[in-house]
Amino acid sequence: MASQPIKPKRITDIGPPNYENFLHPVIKSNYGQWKYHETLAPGVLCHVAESGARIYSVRAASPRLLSIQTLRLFASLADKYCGGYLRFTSRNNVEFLLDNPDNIEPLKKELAAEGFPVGGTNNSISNIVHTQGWVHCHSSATDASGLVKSVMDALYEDFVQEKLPAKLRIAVACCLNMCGAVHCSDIAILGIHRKPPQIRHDLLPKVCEVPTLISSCPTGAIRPATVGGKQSVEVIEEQCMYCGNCYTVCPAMPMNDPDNDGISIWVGGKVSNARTAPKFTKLAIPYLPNNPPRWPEVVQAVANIVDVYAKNAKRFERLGEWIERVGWPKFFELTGIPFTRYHIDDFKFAGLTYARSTHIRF
Amino acid sequence: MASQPIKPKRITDIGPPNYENFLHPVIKSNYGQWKYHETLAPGVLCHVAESGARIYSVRAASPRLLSIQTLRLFASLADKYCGGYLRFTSRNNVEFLLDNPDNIEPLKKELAAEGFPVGGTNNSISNIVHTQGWVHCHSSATDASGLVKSVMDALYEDFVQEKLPAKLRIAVACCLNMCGAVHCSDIAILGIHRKPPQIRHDLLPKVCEVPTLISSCPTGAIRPATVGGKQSVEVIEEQCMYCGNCYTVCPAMPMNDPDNDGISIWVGGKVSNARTAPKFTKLAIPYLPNNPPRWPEVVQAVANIVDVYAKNAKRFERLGEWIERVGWPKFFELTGIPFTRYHIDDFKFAGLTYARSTHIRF
Amino acid sequence: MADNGKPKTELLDQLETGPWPSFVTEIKKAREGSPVCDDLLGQLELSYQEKKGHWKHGGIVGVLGYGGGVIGRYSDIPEQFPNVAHFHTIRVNQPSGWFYTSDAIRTLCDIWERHGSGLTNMHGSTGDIIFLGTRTNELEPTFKELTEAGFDLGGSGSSMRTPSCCLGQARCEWACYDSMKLCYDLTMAYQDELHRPPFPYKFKIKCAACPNDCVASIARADLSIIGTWKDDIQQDDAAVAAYAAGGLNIQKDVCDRCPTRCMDWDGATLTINNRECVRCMHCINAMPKALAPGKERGATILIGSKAPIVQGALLSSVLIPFIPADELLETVKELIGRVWEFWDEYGKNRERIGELIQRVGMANFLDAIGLDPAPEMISAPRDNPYVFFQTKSESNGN
Amino acid sequence: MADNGKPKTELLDQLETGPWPSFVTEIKKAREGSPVCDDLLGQLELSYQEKKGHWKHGGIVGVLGYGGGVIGRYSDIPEQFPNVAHFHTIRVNQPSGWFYTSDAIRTLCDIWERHGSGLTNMHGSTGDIIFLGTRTNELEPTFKELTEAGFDLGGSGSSMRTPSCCLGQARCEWACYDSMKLCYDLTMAYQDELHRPPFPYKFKIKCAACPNDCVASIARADLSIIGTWKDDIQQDDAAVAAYAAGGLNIQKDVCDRCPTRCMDWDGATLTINNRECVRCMHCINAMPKALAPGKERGATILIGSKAPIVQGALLSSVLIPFIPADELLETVKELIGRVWEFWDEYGKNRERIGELIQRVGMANFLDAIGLDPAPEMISAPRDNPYVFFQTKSESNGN
Ligand code: SRM
Ligand code: SRM
Ligand code: SRM
Ligand code: SRM
Ligand code: SF4
Ligand code: SF4
Ligand code: SF4
Ligand code: SF4
Ligand code: SF4
Ligand code: SF4
Ligand code: SF4
Ligand code: SF4
Repeated sequence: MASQPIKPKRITDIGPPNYENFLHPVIKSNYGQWKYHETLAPGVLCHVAESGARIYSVRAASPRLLSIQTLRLFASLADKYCGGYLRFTSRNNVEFLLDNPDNIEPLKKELAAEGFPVGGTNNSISNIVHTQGWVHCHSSATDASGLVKSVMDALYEDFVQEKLPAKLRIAVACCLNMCGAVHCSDIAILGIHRKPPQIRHDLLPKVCEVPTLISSCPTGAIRPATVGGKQSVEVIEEQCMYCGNCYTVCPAMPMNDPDNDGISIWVGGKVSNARTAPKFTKLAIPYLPNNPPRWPEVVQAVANIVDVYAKNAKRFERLGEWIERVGWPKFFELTGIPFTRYHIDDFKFAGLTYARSTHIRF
Repeated sequence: MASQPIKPKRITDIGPPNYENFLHPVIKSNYGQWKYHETLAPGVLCHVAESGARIYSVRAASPRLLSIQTLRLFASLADKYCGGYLRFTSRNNVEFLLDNPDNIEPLKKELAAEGFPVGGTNNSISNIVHTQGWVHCHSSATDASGLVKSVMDALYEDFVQEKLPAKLRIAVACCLNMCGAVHCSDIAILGIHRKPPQIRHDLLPKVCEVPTLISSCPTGAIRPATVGGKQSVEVIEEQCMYCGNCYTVCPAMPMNDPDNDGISIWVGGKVSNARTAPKFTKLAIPYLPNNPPRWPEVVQAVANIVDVYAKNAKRFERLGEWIERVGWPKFFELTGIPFTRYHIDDFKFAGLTYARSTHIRF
Repeated sequence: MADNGKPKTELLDQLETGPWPSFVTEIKKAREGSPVCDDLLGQLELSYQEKKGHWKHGGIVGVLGYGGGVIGRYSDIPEQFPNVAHFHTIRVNQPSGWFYTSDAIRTLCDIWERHGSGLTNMHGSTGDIIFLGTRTNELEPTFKELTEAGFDLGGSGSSMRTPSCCLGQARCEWACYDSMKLCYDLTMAYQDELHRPPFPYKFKIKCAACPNDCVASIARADLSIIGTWKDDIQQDDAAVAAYAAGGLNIQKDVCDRCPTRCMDWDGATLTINNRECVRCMHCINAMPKALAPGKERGATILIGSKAPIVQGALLSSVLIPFIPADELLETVKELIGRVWEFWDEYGKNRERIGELIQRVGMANFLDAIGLDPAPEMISAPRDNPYVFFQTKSESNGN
Repeated sequence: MADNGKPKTELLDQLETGPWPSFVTEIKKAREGSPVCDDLLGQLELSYQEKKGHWKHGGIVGVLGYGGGVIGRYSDIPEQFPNVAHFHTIRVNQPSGWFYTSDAIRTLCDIWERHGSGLTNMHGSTGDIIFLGTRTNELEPTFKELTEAGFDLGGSGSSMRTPSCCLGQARCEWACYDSMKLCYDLTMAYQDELHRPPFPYKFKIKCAACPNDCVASIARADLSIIGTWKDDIQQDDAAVAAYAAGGLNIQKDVCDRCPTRCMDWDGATLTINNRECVRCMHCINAMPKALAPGKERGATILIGSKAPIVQGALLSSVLIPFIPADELLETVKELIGRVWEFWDEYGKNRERIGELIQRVGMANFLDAIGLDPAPEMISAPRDNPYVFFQTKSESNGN
C-alpha cells in the first residue's frame, strides 16, 4: 500500500459522483415510470415500467465487510450479466440489475458457487444491519460480524425462502450507541456492559475534562474525587446504568469487562408505516453470555423467536404486530423466555409501560 | 341549629351502617343472582333475577347539592312508591327502587312536578361529576355547581333521551387538583389560573415554611428572597405553570385572579375497559372566559362538541374512540376549534405525543 | 339586601331557570331553617359578581381523637357574612353502594338540621355524604348524634379515604365479586387508618365489580379492585340469534368492536376465542341477555391512580392479574399491609403510592412488597437499554 | 503463528463454515496484497479469545481542510500487532441509492488497494462506503485519488452526515418523489457542513420515497423526508378482482389490516374511503398491480429521530405534513436553514436536534423556526393541565 500521488492539484467538496452516471440504461429511460413489480423467485424481482420495459434484480447476500477481491468479483459478474450495473441495498445486500432474464439463472449459479446465496426479498429474513464490533470500534461490548455470521448461518433457510408471515428484520449493535437499526427492528441483538466503567486515575486528568465528564452521565453517577492527591472522579455504582456515555467523552473510563459483558435480545420493532406506526424494539432477553466464536445461546434464542413467530403469526403480521395482537404474556409463554424485573421499564417514560387497563388474557 | 347533646357516651370507629340494612327485600333475596337487565325507558331499568324476580330502578337527576328539604322529599317518594328504598349513583343521581312496575309512571310524574327529570341511562349524558367551586373551596378558579347547571340545562335533551352513539360522561373541576373525574371523562370542564401566585409577603413568614414551599413547586419556579428585610420567596414567572400546588401548601400564595382565571375544555377520556383501554382526557380548548352566572362560551363549546360527536360517531363509539378513529385533525376541523401551541404537550411525556409516523389524512 | 330581608341574588337567580334542578333553589329551600344559607347565598353572589372565591385556607378542625373527616373552611369576609365565618364540611361515611332507607335519610336530615346548614352533597366525589357547612362548636355534637344513629365519619387529609364501590351484586348481573361487601369489610378493617391520618398522603380504595368500572376506580383510586373472570364467557346461542333478529349488527357492532377481534360471526353462530378475549365487557354489554362473564370469578388488583397534581395524572396499573372472589378480602388486606409498610418507609411527604412507584420503579416496588414480576403488569417491556443489572449482589433492590 | 507464517485463527476459522458468506474469509482474501490483514486477524482472534476489544479511543485525524470523514483508530497492543497500530477508517460518500458501474467499483478497489487494508464495508450504517483501516500518512493520498476519481468524503463528528436514500424512482413504482435526486442535491448543497463540523452534534438526513421507508429514515435521521400523496389511491378494479381470484383473502389480509378500516370489500368491488386513509401503504403493498399511490405526490417532513444515547431513542415526528414533490428541494433547504440556526443558538454540546426539541418543547421550536402548529404534528393533544400561558407578553416564547 505504497502511496502514489498522481497529481498535485487538490480537489475538495465535489461531493459524491452523480448517480445518473451509474444507472442501467433501462432504469435511466424508465426512471419514475415504474408500473408494478413481481417476484420471480426469492431474491429475484422483476420491475415493469409503464413502457413495458423490464428490469430484473438479483439480490445476493453479503457479509458487508468485503474485500476488494470480492468487490472485483461482483464487478466482473456485473460485466458478464448486467452490462456492468449493480447496486447495494439499504441492508447491505448486493443487487445485480439485468435486462435479460436469461442471465438470471447463470448469475445465480455463479453467485452460489462463490458462496453468495440469493434471497432476502419479501417475507424472508434479509441481511442483518450491523456495526463494527471488535473489527474496528473501541466501544464494543461484543463483536458484530461474528454474531451476524453465526445467526445468519442458522437462519439461512429464511433468507433463501419467503415463508415467514411477513418481512423479518434483524439488527446487531455492539454497544448501546446502537449504530444501525437496533432500536426499531423485528429482532435486535445488542452488546451490553453490566459493570460501571473502570477509572484509570493515572490517565484521567491528562486526557479528560472533569466537568464535561461529570455532565456526560445521564444519571449523575459520576462525582469529582481526589485520588492519590490528583483530581479524578468516582462512580456511584448503584446509579450506573452502563450506558458508556462517559467512555465516549473520556477514554480513561473504559467499560470492557470480559466476565460481565454480554448480549441482550430485543423484539417487535419496525420502521415502515405499513399497517401500524413505526415501533421501538422491546426487551426480550436481558442477558446472554458473550460466547465467541459462535454465540450458541444467542443463535438459539433468535432462532427460537423466529420459530415461534413463524408458527403463530398471521399473514402480513410483523413480529411486533403479532405480539401486540396476542399480548406480551403470550409472547413470553410461547417462547419460554422468563419474564424478569429487568423487563419492567424504569427509565423516563416507565409509567406509560405499566398495564393501565384490565385487558388481561387468562 | 342549636346543639342538643343526647347522651354522654362517646362512640367512635363504628364505620358506616351495614348496607344490608338498607337493601330492598327483592334485592336482598336476589343478591348476586341477577340474570340480565332491560331498559324500559330512558332512566328506567328493569333487572331480572335468576328467580324471575324483578327490580325496577327509576333514575332522577340531582343537583348533588341537596337541601335536607329535598332529601326528605326523596324519602317520602321512596315511602310512597318503593317501600322506602332508594339509593344514589356514582354520578350523584338518585335512584328509586321499585318492585311494582305500576308505580313507575306515578313516581316519574311526581318527580317531574318537583323538577327532577328522569334519565341518564345508556347512551345519554348522565349527571356531571363535579366539585365545590365557590360554594365551599378556597382553591377554586371558577364555580362548579353553576357550570353544571348551565351546561345541563343546555344538554337536558340528552339526559332524558338515549340518542347518542354511546354514553357521554362530563366532569367539572374548579381547579387543577381535579377532585372528581376530569382527567378521564368524555368531556371535562376545568377551572384554570393563568397567572403565577401573588405573594403575600406580610403573611408568608408567619404561616408557611419556606423550604417546604420551595420544594412544593414542580418546576422549581419558587426561590427564596428577602423582601422588606423579611424572609420570603419570589416566583420566576416564566417557569410557573399555574398548578397551584404552592397555594395548597401555603395560604400566602393565592392564585385567584378574576381577570385571568377561566375555563379549559378537555375531551376524549374514559374510564371503562369496554372495547378500548381507559384513556386520559386531552386538551380541546385552552381557555374560555369565566362568565357567570351562565358561562355562555363554555355551554356553547360543550354543546358544539356533543353535537359534532353525535352527528359523526358510529354506534358504541365513545367520544375518545371516535376521535382516535378519525384522527385529531378531523376533530379540530369538524368542531371548528382552533389548534394552538398550547395543545402540543410540553410536560414530562411530551415527546410521546408527537406524531411519530406518516399516518396522515389529507 | 333585597326587600324580603334576604340578600340580593340577581346573578344566582338566573340559575333557577331551565329544566335541570338548581342548586340555588336548594340553597334557598334550606334557608327556611338556617340563616347560614342567606350568608352563603350572599357570599356566593359576590363571587359571581367578582369572579372570585371568598373562602380562606382551612385550619385544622375536627372531632376529638379523629384526625380526619372534617374540612375546615372560613370566609375571608366574615364581617360581611358572619354566619359563614366558619363553614366547615363534615364527611360522613356512606353506606356501600349508596343504598338508603327513607328512615336513614331522614335521620341524617334531622341531625344536620340541628347542627348545620341543612345543605348536603349526595355525595362527594370520593363517595362520602357531605354535610356542607357548620361552625367549629357544632362538630362534636354532630359527630355524637351521627355515631349514635350508626354513622361515622369518612376520611380526609393524609388518611385512608372512604372506600367506595359500584352497586355490584346488589343489582347488577355482571358483578364478578361482592364489591359492596368488600368495600364494607375494608372500611371496617381500617377504621383507625381512616380516622387518624398515618400516611405520607391520602390513600383511596375503590371496588368495581366488573371491568365497566362504574365507580371509576382505575382513574381515581390508589388501590383499584376490579372484577373479572378467568374461564369462558357464558353464551346463550338462542339469545344471540334473537339479538341478530332484533336488528343488532353483530358483525359491525360487536365483533368489529372487540379489541382483540377474537369473535367470529357467520350470520348464525357466534364463536368466541376465549383465549384471546381480554375481558373488556363490550360484547356482554351489547348483548346482556345472551352473554355473561364466566363462572370462575374474582378481581384484578391495580395500583396507583390519581389526579395530575403535580407529576401528571396516573391510571392504576395491574398489580395482581387475578384473585378468586373468595380469597379477595384476605389477599387484599395482606397486600395493603405490605404496600403501606413500603409507602411508610419510602414515601415522601405528599407522595401518593403511584408516584412513589414511578419514582423507585415498579420492579423495586415488587421486590419490596414481595411480588414476582409478571408480564400482565406491563403493556410492553422496556424499549430503552438502560437496565440496572444486579450483578453486584443479587439482593440489592436497585 | 501458524505454520504458514500467518497468525493462528482457530476461533475465527470456525466462522468460515456454514452457508452465509464469511467476513473472516473476506479478511483472509484481502491479505494477499495487505500485511495489515494478518495483524487484524491476529488482534481479532485475541479479542475472540479474551472476549474483549483491543482498539483505543480514536484521536483526531483527517485530511487537510476537512474536519470529518475519517475515524481515527489505534490498537491498544501495537507492539503485538504493529500493522494495525493505526487503523483509521475513511468514510467515502456513496452515490445516491448505492448504484455503481463495475468500473466505479474497480476504481474504488484500486485506490484502496494502493492506500489501505483492502477491506471495506459496503456500506456503513449511515450509508457511506467505508474504507476499513489505514495509517495516518495514507489519508491525504487516498483522498487525492478519491477526489480525482470523482469521489469525496462523507461525514463524521459534529457535521452534517452523509445523506442517504432509498432507490425510489430508479426502480420502485411507489416512489412519490425523486429521493435519489433530492439526496444528491442536498448532499451537494451542504458540502461545507458535511466536511467541516459546524454543529453541536451530528445531523443526519434520509430520504425515503414512500411510507414503507426502505431507508429507515423515521428511525435514524434527524431529518426524515418520506414520500406520500394527497389525493386518492389509484385503483384498478380488474386487477383487484384478479388478486381475489388468485387466492388473496381481500377481506382478511387487506381490509382487516387497514389501520383505519377504511376499505370495504363486498366480494366483488373494493371501495376505499380515501378521506380516512392514512397512507400506510399496506393495501398497495399487498396488491402492487391493482393499487398505487395517488397522483398528487410529495413528501412529509419529520424531525428528530436518533438512537438512545443518552435520553432514550426517538422516532422522527411530523413537522410538515405535505410538500409537493416539485417544491421539496427549496422548501427543505429553507427549513433546514431555520432548524440549524435554532440548533446553533440553543443546542447544547452533543445535543441532537430531536433532544433539543424535547427539551424546549415543540411549540417553542415551531415559534422559533416560524412554523404554525398543526394537529398533524401530534398523535394527541396534551393530557396534563400544565400550560405555560403567554398572557404576559404575547411574543414570549415560553
Ligand atoms: C432494495 C430496498 C431499498 C434500497 O434502496 O436499498 C428495498 C426495496 C423494496 N422494498 Fe423495502 N427495501 C429495502 C429496505 C427496506 C427497509 C429498511 C430496512 O430493512 O432497514 C424497510 C423498513 C423495514 C421495517 O419496517 O423495519 C422496508 C420496508 C418495506 C415494506 C414494508 C414492509 C412491512 O410490511 O412492514 C415494503 C412493502 C412490502 O414488502 O410489501 C417494502 C417493499 C419494497 C419493494 C417491493 C418496493 C418495490 O416496489 O420495489 C422493494 C423490493 C422489496 C423486497 O426486498 O422484497 N419495503 N424496506 C431495501 C432492501 C434491503 C434488503 O437488502 O433487504
Ligand atoms: C369534597 C371533594 C370535592 C367534591 O365536591 O366532591 C374534594 C374537595 C377537596 N379536595 Fe379533593 N375532593 C374530593 C375528591 C377528590 C377526588 C375524587 C375521588 O376521590 O374519587 C380527587 C381525584 C382523585 C385523587 O385522589 O387523585 C381529588 C383530588 C384532590 C387533590 C389532588 C391530589 C393529587 O394527588 O393529585 C387535592 C390537592 C391535595 O390533596 O393537596 C385535593 C384537595 C381537596 C381540598 C381538600 C382542597 C385543598 O387543597 O385542601 C378540597 C376541599 C374542598 C372543600 O372545601 O370542601 N383533592 N379530590 C371530594 C371529597 C368528597 C368526599 O369525601 O366524598
Ligand atoms: C348506577 C351505576 C353504578 C352505581 O353503583 O352507582 C351504574 C350502573 C350501570 N352501569 Fe355503569 N353505572 C354507573 C356509573 C358508571 C361509570 C362511572 C362514571 O360514569 O363516572 C362508568 C365508567 C364511565 C367511563 O368509562 O367513563 C360506567 C360504565 C359503564 C359501562 C361501559 C360503557 C362504555 O361503553 O364505555 C356499561 C356498559 C354499557 O352501558 O353498555 C355500564 C353499565 C351499567 C349497567 C347497565 C350495569 C347493569 O347491568 O346494571 C347499569 C345501568 C347503566 C346505565 O346507567 O345505563 N356502565 N358506569 C352508575 C350510574 C351513574 C349515573 O348516575 O349515571
Ligand atoms: C461506522 C458506523 C457503524 C457501521 O459499522 O456501519 C458507526 C460507527 C461509530 N459510531 Fe455510530 N456509526 C454508524 C452509524 C450510526 C447510526 C446509523 C445511521 O446513521 O443510520 C446510528 C444511529 C442513528 C443515530 O444517529 O442516532 C449511530 C449512532 C451512534 C451514536 C449514538 C448517537 C446518539 O445520539 O444516540 C454514537 C455515540 C456518539 O455519537 O457519541 C456513535 C458513535 C460511533 C463511533 C464514532 C464511536 C464513538 O463513540 O466515537 C463509531 C466508530 C466506529 C469505528 O471505529 O469505525 N454512533 N451511528 C456507522 C457509520 C458508517 C457510515 O458513515 O455509513
Ligand atoms: S454500536 Fe457501539 S461499538 Fe458498535 S460501532 Fe457503534 S459505537 Fe462502536
Ligand atoms: S456508564 Fe453511563 S451511567 Fe455509568 S457512569 Fe458512565 S455515563 Fe454514568
Ligand atoms: S377541584 Fe380544586 S377548587 Fe374544586 S373542590 Fe377540588 S380542590 Fe377545591
Ligand atoms: S403555581 Fe405551581 S408552578 Fe407556579 S409557582 Fe406555584 S407551585 Fe410553582
Ligand atoms: S362495575 Fe360492572 S358490576 Fe359494577 S355496576 Fe358497573 S357493570 Fe355492574
Ligand atoms: S369481552 Fe371484549 S375482548 Fe372479550 S370477546 Fe367480548 S368484546 Fe372481545
Ligand atoms: S421507500 Fe417506498 S419508494 Fe422507496 S424503495 Fe421503498 S417502497 Fe419504494
Ligand atoms: S394505504 Fe393503508 S390506510 Fe390507506 S386504505 Fe390502504 S391500508 Fe388503509
